[in-house]
Amino acid sequence: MKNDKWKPWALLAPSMSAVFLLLVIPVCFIVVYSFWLRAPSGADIPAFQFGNYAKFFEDFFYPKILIRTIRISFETVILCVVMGYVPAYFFYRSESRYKKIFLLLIMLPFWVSFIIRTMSWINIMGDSGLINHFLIKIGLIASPISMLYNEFTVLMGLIMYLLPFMVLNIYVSLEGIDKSLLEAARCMGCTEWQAFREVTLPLSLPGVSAGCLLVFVLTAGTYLPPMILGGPGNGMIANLIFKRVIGTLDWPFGSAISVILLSLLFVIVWTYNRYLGINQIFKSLQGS
Amino acid sequence: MATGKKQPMVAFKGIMKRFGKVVAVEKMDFEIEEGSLVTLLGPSGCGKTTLLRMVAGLEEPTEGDIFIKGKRINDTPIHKRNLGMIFQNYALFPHKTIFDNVAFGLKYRDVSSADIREKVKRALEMVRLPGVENRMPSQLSGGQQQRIAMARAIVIEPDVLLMDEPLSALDENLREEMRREVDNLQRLLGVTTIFVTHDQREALSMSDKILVMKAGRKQQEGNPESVYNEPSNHFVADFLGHSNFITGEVVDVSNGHVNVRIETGDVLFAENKGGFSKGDPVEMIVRAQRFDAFPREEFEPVEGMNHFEGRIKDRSYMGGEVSYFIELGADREIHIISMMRTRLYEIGEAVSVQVSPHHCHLIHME
Amino acid sequence: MATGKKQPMVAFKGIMKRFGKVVAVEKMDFEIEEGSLVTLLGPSGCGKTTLLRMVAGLEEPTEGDIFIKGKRINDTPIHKRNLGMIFQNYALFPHKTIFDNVAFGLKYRDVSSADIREKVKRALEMVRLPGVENRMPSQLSGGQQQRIAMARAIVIEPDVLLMDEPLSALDENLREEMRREVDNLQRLLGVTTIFVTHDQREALSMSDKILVMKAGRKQQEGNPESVYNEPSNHFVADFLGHSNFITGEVVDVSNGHVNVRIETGDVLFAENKGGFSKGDPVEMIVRAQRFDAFPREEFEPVEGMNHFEGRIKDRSYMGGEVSYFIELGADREIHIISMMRTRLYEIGEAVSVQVSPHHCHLIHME
Amino acid sequence: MKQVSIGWSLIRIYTFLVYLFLFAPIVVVIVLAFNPKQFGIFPMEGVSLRWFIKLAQNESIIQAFQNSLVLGSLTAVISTGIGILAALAFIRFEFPGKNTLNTLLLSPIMIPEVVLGVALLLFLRFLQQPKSFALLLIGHVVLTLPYVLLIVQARLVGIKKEYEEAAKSLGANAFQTFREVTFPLLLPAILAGALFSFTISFDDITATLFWATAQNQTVPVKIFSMLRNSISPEINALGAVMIVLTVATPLLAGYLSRKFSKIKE
Amino acid sequence: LGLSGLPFGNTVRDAWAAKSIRFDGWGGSVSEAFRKHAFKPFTKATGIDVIDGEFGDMNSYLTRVKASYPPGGEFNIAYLSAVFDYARYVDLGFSTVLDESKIPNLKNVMPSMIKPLRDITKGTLSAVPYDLGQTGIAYNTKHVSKEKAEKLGAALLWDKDLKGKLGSWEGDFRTNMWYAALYTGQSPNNMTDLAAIWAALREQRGLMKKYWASGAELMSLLANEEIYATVAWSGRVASLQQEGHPIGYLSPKGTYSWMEYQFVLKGTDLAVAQQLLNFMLEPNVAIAVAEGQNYPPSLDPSKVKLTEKIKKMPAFDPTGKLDGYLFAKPAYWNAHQVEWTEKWDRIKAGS
Ligand SMILES: Nc1ncnc2c1ncn2[C@@H]1O[C@H](COP(=O)(O)OP(=O)(O)OP(=O)(O)O)[C@@H](O)[C@H]1O
Ligand SMILES: Nc1ncnc2c1ncn2[C@@H]1O[C@H](COP(=O)(O)OP(=O)(O)OP(=O)(O)O)[C@@H](O)[C@H]1O
Ligand SMILES: NCCCCN
Ligand SMILES: [Mg+2]
Ligand SMILES: [Mg+2]
Repeated sequence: MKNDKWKPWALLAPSMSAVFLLLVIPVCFIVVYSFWLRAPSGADIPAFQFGNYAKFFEDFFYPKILIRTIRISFETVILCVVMGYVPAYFFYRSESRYKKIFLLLIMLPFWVSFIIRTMSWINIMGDSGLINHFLIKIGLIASPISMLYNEFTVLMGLIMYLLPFMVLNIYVSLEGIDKSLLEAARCMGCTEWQAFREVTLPLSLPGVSAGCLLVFVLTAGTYLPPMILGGPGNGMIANLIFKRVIGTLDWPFGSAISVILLSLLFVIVWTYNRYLGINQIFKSLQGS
Repeated sequence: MATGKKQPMVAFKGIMKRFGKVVAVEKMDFEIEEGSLVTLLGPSGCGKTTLLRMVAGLEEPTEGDIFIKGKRINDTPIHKRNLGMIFQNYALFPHKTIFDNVAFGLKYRDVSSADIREKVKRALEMVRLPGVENRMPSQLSGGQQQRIAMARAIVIEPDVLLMDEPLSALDENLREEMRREVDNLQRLLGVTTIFVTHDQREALSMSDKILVMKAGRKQQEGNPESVYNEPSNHFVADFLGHSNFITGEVVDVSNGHVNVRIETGDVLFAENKGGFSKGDPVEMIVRAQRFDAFPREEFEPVEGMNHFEGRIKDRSYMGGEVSYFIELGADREIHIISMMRTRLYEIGEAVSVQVSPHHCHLIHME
Repeated sequence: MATGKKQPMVAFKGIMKRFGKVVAVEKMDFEIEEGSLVTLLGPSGCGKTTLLRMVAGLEEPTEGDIFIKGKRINDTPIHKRNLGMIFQNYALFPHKTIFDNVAFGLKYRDVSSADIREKVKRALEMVRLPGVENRMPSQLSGGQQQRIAMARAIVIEPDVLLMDEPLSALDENLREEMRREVDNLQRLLGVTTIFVTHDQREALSMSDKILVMKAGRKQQEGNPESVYNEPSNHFVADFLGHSNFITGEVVDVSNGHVNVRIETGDVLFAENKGGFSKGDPVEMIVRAQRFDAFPREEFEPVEGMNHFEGRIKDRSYMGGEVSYFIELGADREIHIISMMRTRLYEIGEAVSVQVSPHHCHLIHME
Repeated sequence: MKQVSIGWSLIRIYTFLVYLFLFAPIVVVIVLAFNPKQFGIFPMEGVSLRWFIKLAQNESIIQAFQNSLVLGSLTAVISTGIGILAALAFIRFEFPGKNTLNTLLLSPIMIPEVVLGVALLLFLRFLQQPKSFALLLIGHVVLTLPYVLLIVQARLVGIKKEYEEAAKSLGANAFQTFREVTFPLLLPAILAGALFSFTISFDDITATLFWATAQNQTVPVKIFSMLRNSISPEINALGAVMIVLTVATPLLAGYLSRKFSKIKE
Repeated sequence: LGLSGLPFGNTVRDAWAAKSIRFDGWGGSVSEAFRKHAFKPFTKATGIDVIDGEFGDMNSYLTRVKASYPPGGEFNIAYLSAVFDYARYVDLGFSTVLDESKIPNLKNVMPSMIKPLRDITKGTLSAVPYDLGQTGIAYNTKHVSKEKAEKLGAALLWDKDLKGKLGSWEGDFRTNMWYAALYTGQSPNNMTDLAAIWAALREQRGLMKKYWASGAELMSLLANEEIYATVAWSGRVASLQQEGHPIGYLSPKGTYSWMEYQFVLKGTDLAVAQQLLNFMLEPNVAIAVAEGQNYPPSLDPSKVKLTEKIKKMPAFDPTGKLDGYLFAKPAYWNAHQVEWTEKWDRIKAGS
């Protein structure tokens, strides 16, 4: 009783050491590495210089990828909202006995390997995939049309990955809306649609924005969908990092790009937290 | 109408509501006069909320019809019924200012924005919260929020005001204060009101008429005095106030009085309000507050009053009042509540208890 | 002990608790006699729970010492203090059977399993729930769960029983019943008990001694009658019961009586219990139940009693009692509660109100 | 309020389409796993178990499966274990810097895995340490910890302190209290957390690609490298096996835990 | 905590090292050939397991090697391609010195293949040459006639009629620049007009369906008729032809040739490695593997009798002298590798 100030620290010790060892220190290390030089053979030379950053901004090539990443992230966010709001609303309002099962189903993709779901779009949209096969079969087209390896397919892959996050966030905030608010609005003369617009929609916005942040951050950091479903011109910043680190062995430059990506995300998350609070996100993840 | 009777503001005709297998409200007929405040009272789950929500249009009756101003409204959609509803948790829109909350209903009612401003202002004055227009609901206390909910409901000049346990989220002191305010406001506006509660004090102190319900069925309807003093059955008597139930048999009936022999062998008198006849098994209901207790040695029986002898078995000091459990012998005990003016009786002390036949209410054994 | 005074079971010496900047309990000295039931009473946030939890060892005092049976226990860990604790929400282990719940404390006390079975059985009988050993807590009603919590706490024969608002989760009727049972059980076992509540009725009806607190400070301690009838300050009077506060000035002091001129100009009499002298500004406290109201025309003043004239401004029917607000003129209003024996007074009716000087309690103006 | 309006029907159709979108890839994988053809996707020319048989004979894939299972299970156990401790610290204690540390432990959700993968790679290289299974394991623990923490914390908040206090007042010491009261009450969350971390670990590709040694390649990494050779029925078959495995496990576990908690509450 | 993981990691690795050796190769049908004809028999004969991994391009593999510590602790034998990579691995310090006396079968290998390696490692060997191959042009004979292909040569890869049906290898700037050089009439080992090369590659990008990432993907794209023409590895084309796909192979003048070798990485248990290499160079084994992967072996045709099938493979040199073969010059290509990788990457990504 007398002095249990040490107790929480003892409880935190294992998790904190794991996170320090595998997250904090390595991330600091990226920063250090981003100032290093790289020899033509691929060896890295400790140094302190800004060449890697300068290289990133020296012409428009890399910033363009950064901008593309931000653009695709925004597109994904918007599409996820558009595609996710209605199902979330459906769960919220449904009085069906199967509501629980529907909800479980939307969670199901979480349990199915991301890479498998992504690559399966090739099964669907490839030249001999489901859609082309179907279109040829019904005689609409004679030879397969190319649908794969462009930004559209990248977006499909991203949405498929991130949509459940958005749906859950929105659903959780919808569930948090006191149903009597709707009833109050109806009693005061609103039609269902007006009540939705005046009450449900604005009150679900915290969930929508939490979902947006999560989707944005996750999109900005993914590289599988562009890699598997994208063409060479659809790469995002994470692909660039991957390529620089794995493909061209340029670790210092890869580190610098990582630092740039991290800074971007940090600014976004920090701003969001500042004005909206980050807790909503965790709320919905808990729910799942 | 032909009979010259005033048309009721709200009328239920054979109304019934079933949820799956649960019958929430059993076939019920009931009328509410214009301008009156009617309370639906009963234990939890007895169907009060369901009944109220059927008026609002938030539930659909399984059977029967509901009329407002003589017009059947079963099929009128919610937003076309002109009702004000007040919820237990206030249900203020948390994302709108107080002004927008109060003005909400007016927006759908063809009111010019100048008029809206005027009406909102008046409504806020009425609930004694002028000048809070620009605050958010979260910046107000519970009691203030409840008042805003009132303002929001009355500003649309509803035909009927519906309140579902509007005060139960408030703490005791505030509840009493708000009870007075709601009451005053309702009388001031003269708006027909249906008020749901399971708090008997609320019901007794505010209502023009009380509808006591149990398990979806109407038990009694009437003004507070009649429901309290002349409960129509054991349930009502037990639910309202502290009652003593004494079973016995009518042994004599004479000019407006009934003589009842109770289990202890004593014969008690009661007024005959119900047409009892000799031999009827009856239950005599006496409110705990109606007894007077006297120290045995000081007691002088009064002609025409009922009296018992007993011993204090248990007592409970409640400051203003004292509650005694008095053992009459033979396992019978009565509960009396007396305003403490002199000294307390001690446990074990011999007392005499007296009650006027006027306060002995008889009902037929169920 | 040298003084021959019985050693208190629990004693607080200069106890104080600070949470960051909030002082939850301000330096307090207080003693609890063995076998007595002491209630900590006060508004929300006044430090009742904190005080109780310091006894239990769930909070550490910032300053001061706590003694149980004369032994300083500040540094004894919780599980080594032999205490029974009962929580507002029962805190029965939801994953254990009733038997395992009640037997829980015995497992850590070197009791053979045969004895455990025996003791659990007896404890369950004591709380009048024999035979529920194999059920889960969720299969019992709220009141039954509360009883199991009692059984679990008393089965270990604790030195002190600590209860933090144990009845407040129950509904009104059940609460009253449980109140009687807890009281009986405590007296039967003779276990020293500290009982936290903010319900004055609970405190008044159960306690041997009441400690009234406000903002972490002791306001008054004493038995229920003294606390109710002789509140030591405005706060205590206001917190307990319905009080009327009448400010005035002492104009005369004579053989045990004080004459007080109040704002309306009337002069009222009160008993002099506090050593008041002429010119003192005082507050007169009169309980709402202590007034009698009469129809104006029937009223005959009694020598030595205080009386006012007024008009019924508002009334509230409560079944057993009626609460009236009576306007005395000049913006003064008094609140009286009377047991309704005859007819109700109507709003606006002229009445005379009378109160005995014995019931007029004076305190010095704060 | 009746739900027969046109609006509601549209909502249902819309929802159905979204489901179609989400499930089409999964269904297609399972169907195509039985495609006997080597090249080309559709049309299917009959049904065959050929690729499953091929899989069963592919030792490196079976090895990868074993690796994934071991890794996933260990991750689940460790992550849940230290997650419970951390959750206890955050929910049951007050201490300076609590919010910051909580955010820190949750931050792996927000940091791109590519960056994490690269970071660790560089760090190891700097330390001149070999990659190892242990490291991969801790890496997965860090990745899954936020989820465990969120789930366990949420439940712990719901377990009233009073239960623990009651146990202590009755004479149980801190450890006995945890064993007898906190742990059993936390069990559903623990199971959920363990399950979550198992699946995340089992499915992780991005970071694993950086961290896995040649000897402990996992199934997703295997699939990833197979994918460089383009889609094939063999990958579909492997995908189908993965799907069945990862979907059946949580469903079964969910069913069991519901049965458990029914007894509890 | 992390340190506590180390002993465990080491133990596991040691346990592996004791009875296994790791081999990383080009995947797909190539891997299958090795597994079937070399590794399984080797394991059967010696009890030593061969763990075979795969990679799709040279850089990502090098990264993995570079990231592993100690080098070769994780990776042992790499099936590398072209001499410039031998130079890179040596530069990065991954080389070993093989005890040639433990690899008696080395005597059957063409001297012309050993020499370039010895030149780099100053007389010693860190690898044994294993086969020869070419990156030529594959085309679908149903859609592109033989005449047209022969006529266009390298220009087939720039044929506008094949827009959306062309492919190329994503993972290597050399292959792409090589054919751009041929297309623009320059010598691949001495490109003078780089601007023209980049312009050609940009032009080609617009015609491209997909840049493939591995040999297996190359095969699948061709077999599925997703693309009709692409640069292609000769062995893979031969495999497709044997499976009956209508794929033609074209090796225009200046076709990109390379030799492949088994590189032993620093830190490897040399005794085991040498035992495996010697086994793989056993004529019957080497011939079986060659037939499986369709690349002619490094065996000197003048010393060992080879099969008819091998003699028909592209890149087969009956003289064993490799005189007419055009290889990439290690010094030239390695000197520009950082710059050109970057440039190629940008062009691919649309700049
Ligand atoms: N939506 C519903 N679905 C199923 N049963 C319901 C529903 N609403 C109410 N019930 C049931 O109908 C009965 C009456 O419920 P109602 O809410 O009207 O009671 P109440 O008198 O308002 O109770 P309380 O005082 O607890 O609010 C209860 O048995 C309840 O369980
Ligand atoms: N753990 C804590 N940390 C900080 N402040 C606390 C803590 N516990 C109590 N307090 C503060 O101490 C004061 C006393 O609280 P306590 O819970 O003892 O009041 P209480 O009388 O039991 O109130 P209630 O009737 O609402 O239960 C309050 O101001 C409360 O906010
Ligand atoms: N075996 C494939 C080699 C490719 C070389 N550039
Ligand atoms: Mg209700
Ligand atoms: Mg408290």
